[in-house]
Amino acid sequence: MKVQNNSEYCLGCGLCQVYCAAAHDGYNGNVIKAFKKGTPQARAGLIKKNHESWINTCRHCQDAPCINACITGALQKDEKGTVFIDSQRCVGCFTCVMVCPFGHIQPSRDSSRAIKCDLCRGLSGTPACVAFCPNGALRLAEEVDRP
Amino acid sequence: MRYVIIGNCIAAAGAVEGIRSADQKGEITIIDGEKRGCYTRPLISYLLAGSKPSSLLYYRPEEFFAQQQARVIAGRAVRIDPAEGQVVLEDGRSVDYDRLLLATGASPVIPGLPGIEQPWVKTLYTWKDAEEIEALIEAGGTAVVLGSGLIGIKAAEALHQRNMKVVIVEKQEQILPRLLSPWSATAATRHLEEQGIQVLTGREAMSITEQHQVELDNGVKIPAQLVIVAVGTRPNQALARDAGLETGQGIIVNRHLQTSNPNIWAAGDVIETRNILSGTAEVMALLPLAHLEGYLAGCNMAGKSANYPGGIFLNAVHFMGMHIIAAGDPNSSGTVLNWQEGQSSLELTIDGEYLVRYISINIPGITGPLTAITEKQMKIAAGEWQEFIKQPSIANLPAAYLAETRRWEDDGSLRCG
Amino acid sequence: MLKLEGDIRIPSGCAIAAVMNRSAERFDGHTIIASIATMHKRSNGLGGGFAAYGIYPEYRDYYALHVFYDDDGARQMCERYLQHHFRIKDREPVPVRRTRKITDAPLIWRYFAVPREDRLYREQLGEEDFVARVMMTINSDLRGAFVASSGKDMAAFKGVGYPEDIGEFFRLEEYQAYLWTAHGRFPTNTPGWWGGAHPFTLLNWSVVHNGEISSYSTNRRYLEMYGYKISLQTDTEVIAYAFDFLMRQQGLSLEDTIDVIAAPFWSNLEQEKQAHLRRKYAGLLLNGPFSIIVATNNGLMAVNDRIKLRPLVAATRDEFLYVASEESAIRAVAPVLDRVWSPGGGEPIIGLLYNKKGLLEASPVGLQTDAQSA
Amino acid sequence: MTLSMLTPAFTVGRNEERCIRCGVCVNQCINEVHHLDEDGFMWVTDKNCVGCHRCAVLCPTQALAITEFPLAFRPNNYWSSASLREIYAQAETGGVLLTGMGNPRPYRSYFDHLLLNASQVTNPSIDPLREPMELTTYLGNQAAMLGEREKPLLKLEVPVMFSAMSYGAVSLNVQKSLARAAREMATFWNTGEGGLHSDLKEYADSTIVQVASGRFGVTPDYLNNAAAVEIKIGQGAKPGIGGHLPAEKVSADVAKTRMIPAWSDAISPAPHHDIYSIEDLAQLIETLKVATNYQKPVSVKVAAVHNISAIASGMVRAGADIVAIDGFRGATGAAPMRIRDNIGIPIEMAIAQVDQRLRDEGIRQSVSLVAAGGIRNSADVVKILALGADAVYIGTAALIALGCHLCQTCFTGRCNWGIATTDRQLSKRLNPEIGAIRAINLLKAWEHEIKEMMGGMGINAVDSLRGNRLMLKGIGLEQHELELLGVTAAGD
Repeated sequence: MKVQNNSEYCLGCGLCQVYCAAAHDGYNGNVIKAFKKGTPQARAGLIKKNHESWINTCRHCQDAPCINACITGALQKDEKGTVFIDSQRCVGCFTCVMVCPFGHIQPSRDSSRAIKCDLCRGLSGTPACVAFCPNGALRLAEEVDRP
Repeated sequence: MRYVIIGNCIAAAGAVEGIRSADQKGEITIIDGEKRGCYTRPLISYLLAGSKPSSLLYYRPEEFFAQQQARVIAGRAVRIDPAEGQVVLEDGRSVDYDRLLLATGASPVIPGLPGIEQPWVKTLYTWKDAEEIEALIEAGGTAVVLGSGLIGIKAAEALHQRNMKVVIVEKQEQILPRLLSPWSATAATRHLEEQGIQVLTGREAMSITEQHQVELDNGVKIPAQLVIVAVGTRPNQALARDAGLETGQGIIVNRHLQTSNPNIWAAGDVIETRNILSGTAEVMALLPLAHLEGYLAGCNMAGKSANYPGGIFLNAVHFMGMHIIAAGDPNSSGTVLNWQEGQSSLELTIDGEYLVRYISINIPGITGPLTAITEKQMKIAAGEWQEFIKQPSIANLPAAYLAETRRWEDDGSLRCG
Repeated sequence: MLKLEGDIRIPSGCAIAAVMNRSAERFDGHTIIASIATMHKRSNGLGGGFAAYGIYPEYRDYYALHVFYDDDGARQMCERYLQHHFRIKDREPVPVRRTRKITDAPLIWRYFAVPREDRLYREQLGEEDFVARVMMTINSDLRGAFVASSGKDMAAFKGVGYPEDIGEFFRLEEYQAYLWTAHGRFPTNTPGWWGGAHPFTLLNWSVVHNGEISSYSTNRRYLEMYGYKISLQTDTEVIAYAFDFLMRQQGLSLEDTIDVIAAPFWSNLEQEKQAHLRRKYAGLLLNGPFSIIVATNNGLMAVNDRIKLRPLVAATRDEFLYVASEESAIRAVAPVLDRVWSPGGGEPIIGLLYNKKGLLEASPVGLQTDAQSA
Repeated sequence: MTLSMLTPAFTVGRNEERCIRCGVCVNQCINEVHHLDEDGFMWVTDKNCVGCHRCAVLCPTQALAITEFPLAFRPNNYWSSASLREIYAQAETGGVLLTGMGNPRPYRSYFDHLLLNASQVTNPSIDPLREPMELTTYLGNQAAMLGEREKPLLKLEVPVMFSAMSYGAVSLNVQKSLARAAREMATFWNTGEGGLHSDLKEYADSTIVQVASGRFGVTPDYLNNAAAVEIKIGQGAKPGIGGHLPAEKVSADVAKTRMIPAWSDAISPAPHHDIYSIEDLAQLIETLKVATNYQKPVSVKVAAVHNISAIASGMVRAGADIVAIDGFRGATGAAPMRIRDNIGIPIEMAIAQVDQRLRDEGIRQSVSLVAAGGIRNSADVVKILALGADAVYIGTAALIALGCHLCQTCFTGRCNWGIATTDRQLSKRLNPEIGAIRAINLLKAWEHEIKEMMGGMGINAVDSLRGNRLMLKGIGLEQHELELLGVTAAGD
């Protein structure tokens, strides 16, 4: 599974980032609390270019270079194929950042660890970015195995 | 099918995953010469610094091998008998194999300096090394680090965090010579010095005295409670050579990571790998490559044909709050483009339509795509880089790159798990 | 002041019943009275009535006009009007039996008459259209006069009271008919009006009806487009006119007519023709709960609304066909039956005399293509 | 003039305890009401605010409140503040006051003075969840006798269609949303007079194409990529005047669809210059029938004006299969305010009168009546059907379903909701997949409500609701109004 852009309908409003940050910041998705009390940071960057915009979200590659590269075993893949970071194990070496061909994985704001999209693993239901996209520009796509 | 892996490290873990991706039943045996389990060498400096508990050193937890039904034997392999399909251990036991993987890694180079045998002169390569150094740490004392490669720098940082005075002695004119350009090395050196680490470049240690002194080539004697030797590593290919396998700087393998013996594969720091950029075979002791090589070797051993294209030099290191990421051919030449803003900088080397090297300091977020562009040798018009370097960001990456990544998704060359 | 039927629309609950002998052997009114009396509780004493077919064989070629008058003045006015349009062979008061149960009865007269040739010629109307037009005019324009029935060899006997009392009042045991229908009414408004009781008739057609047509206004406004004057504001009147319009004016078969008034659901339509019928006569779909018995000289048809929101039971025994709101009303007069069934919504019961082919063909009215231009 | 007397209409309040400086309001307001400076300071320019709520709706913390600008004129029951502001605006510009959407003036709404009936005791109400309930409606000439060939008809599974709204006046995504919804719900959408974009040809079977005075985009191909053709004579928002799509909305794509030069004004003349009288209409109707091989019903749409009954009768006799009447609440992308607010009559009156007139003339079976202009909800639908319409067109309600907040500034082309605009960046704010779902939901909800109301009346087919004025009672109406509507008073 991965979050898929439909950039034809991306408004570049940035709500995906707001809700992503809130979902991962320990305040249970409460936007105001997360932004007023926490240090919210979205997992995926919103890219705007020539009137087009999209979020640079994780593709959850089958042969994920970030997992190959991780020196601590912090980057893992769960049974659903979601690539996630065990932040307890991450030492912030950013080898994963270096090898992600999409530039999706980013340092945390304090540079102490890497952060990435985990499809809101551990939270209930749809990833926050998809759930709160006001224009259906994001959707959770099941990867179909191509021949 | 009996699979045997010599060495319990990154490549071994990768190999187990590779074998299991194709063969759920075969018997896997790992011969763990260090008898420490599968841990990550680059993390031992964190152990030394006291910033991480030892439990976090493990690359894969013990359950991992149990889950994968891989048996781990503590013991050092001393001989391989290819004719019999047997590995002999130092305690006399032998293990039979159908398919064998050599993941014997590398060892630190010990220069032939006078006094190098002093008990307070150490390498920092294994867990055991870290434990031995731990006993020698003396707050307020001076530690001399010979060599400013990744291990040297991380050792210097760890000892500095343990409140030792640290002096780095580097034979070359700059630190991190395999990673940085002179321009970027200057910034890194300044950063180290600002943090209180003394950096002596273009200097060589001539001898180490019993009086706890390191004598340099200019005659200066530095008092030292502790000396860390970090001047390089070399592959452990004795077993292979003794078994009659072809070797060069490292064990020679084909694109399936197979040695000259069809039942023996090799992966990790012990092999010669194709450098994608130069096209030559080199020892590229890089962790990301080790895992991939192990994984692909495992696939091939289990009968699932997988090609290994080789790799490029790439490294990410951070010390004292500075994040350096660099990739590409250190010996490359071409047009150099620079960008700098405060403590951050980026340096690109462009050779015609190709990006052949980049060095980033404190701007890690942009490096993933740059690595991909370098490694996959994407054609990018030089003008695009001129635009990019004005304000490096993902959005400003060359259009050709963005188109290429979209193509991966569209044509299925990139698959999601 | 309470408004009368005709001034206001009064919904009502009801009982209906019919008995017919398919060999056209006649029998007296005891049976139908006994049948409708069984359903006493389904009416409230504010309306009851009967239609009888085959009662005036000696006047078979004359229209039997049964007329209610409020007073003698109304009678004189109406008779002058009738004489202007008809050649009247015989006229007399309808014989009644004075009982304590029936009060406020109007003057009730009957006339056996045929249209005057000169009037027919002048009006350029077919005979039936002419008769129908004259009767409608009396009902709507002549104050104090009301035509209860105007068919041949048939009559409607109706009034305010329980149906069995109305039957006794009209001395129905003295009449012989091969087809009887009956109605007991439960109007939800107090003042009964004799004209408002069932059956409602037009020429030979009579309708008894149980239920309320929710589509009344739609149906009424549809019929008004085709010149029908709706004077009574009763659903029954609309039903009678709908039959008249569809069968007599539009020439639809009985089956097609039923496909209009109790149309199959779109999802159940089987033929393109039915769809066309539904589309073209959408305004005549009788929507809402009803069960009706429509009778004419050669038989009867009974049908429910299309989702059967009102009761209707049918039964046969030898030559006899019985229809009633409740099975008890049939068992009361024919304890032993060959077959008893309850038809589904929109599924008609058609009872024809043996020697007749279709309900319409036996009608004295017939298709009058030459009258369409009127 | 340096001094403007036009004070802001709205003021935007920001709850600082809630604002997280995410910048969504800034990047969503095309009118540049919000500005976040480099110091993290938020600026608000009230006078730019049109009250469209885009910022407030998207604000993730509900930090924004938009209220009327609190500047009171001395109370005056005759010279309202709106009157004053309109004069200030004209004194500054010297121009006609332009506006968008429908007539907002407080004229009597007859919908709000009509009550519906329901069954109690004497007959049962019908539960639409348990019993079949039919809304299937056919539009067109249904006078053919049994056995004759029927005229072409439109079949609707719900008697609600989407009004004509042209590409150019609204974004292509609006049309895509409505076309998909129409197909899904088995009803129709209407191209308006802006041609048929090639992306929408796949919806031909659910499309009514319009032929209006500008003749934009009209080709044989256009006429044949439709289920019906509608001649637009007038619309409720601006009876008697033509249309004017300003050049700035005529993008290359709009221009191609309309077959006119890009970035030029698209003018629809006030009259059709080939229809100066009723016999000319008859000829155009016949022409269109010939052009479509008599396979498609032809509708004629007019605004509800004073002598609408006679006009409608003439249209039927001229061969119209469907007469669409647009009441004075009908909306538009742009109209002179004085015209929108002062011309025409209510759709309720128009339908009541036209239905009766056509019945009196015996030609009601030859035509279907479609009511448009101000249908706000399913009860309005039920009432107008009971008054005599066969189906309705909804425009404003459909746009509101898609996100329109009735700010009435459609004519600027700067619609923050991506509806009344052809700007690509704004248009993409309406994802037609979502738009279609919202429009479908609206129709489904209304469908369900209509069925509930019909069930209450004891009716299970919409045929029996049509013209069933006994199901309506007037409340608070004068006797002559009741008579015109053909209903009696509540309690009567």
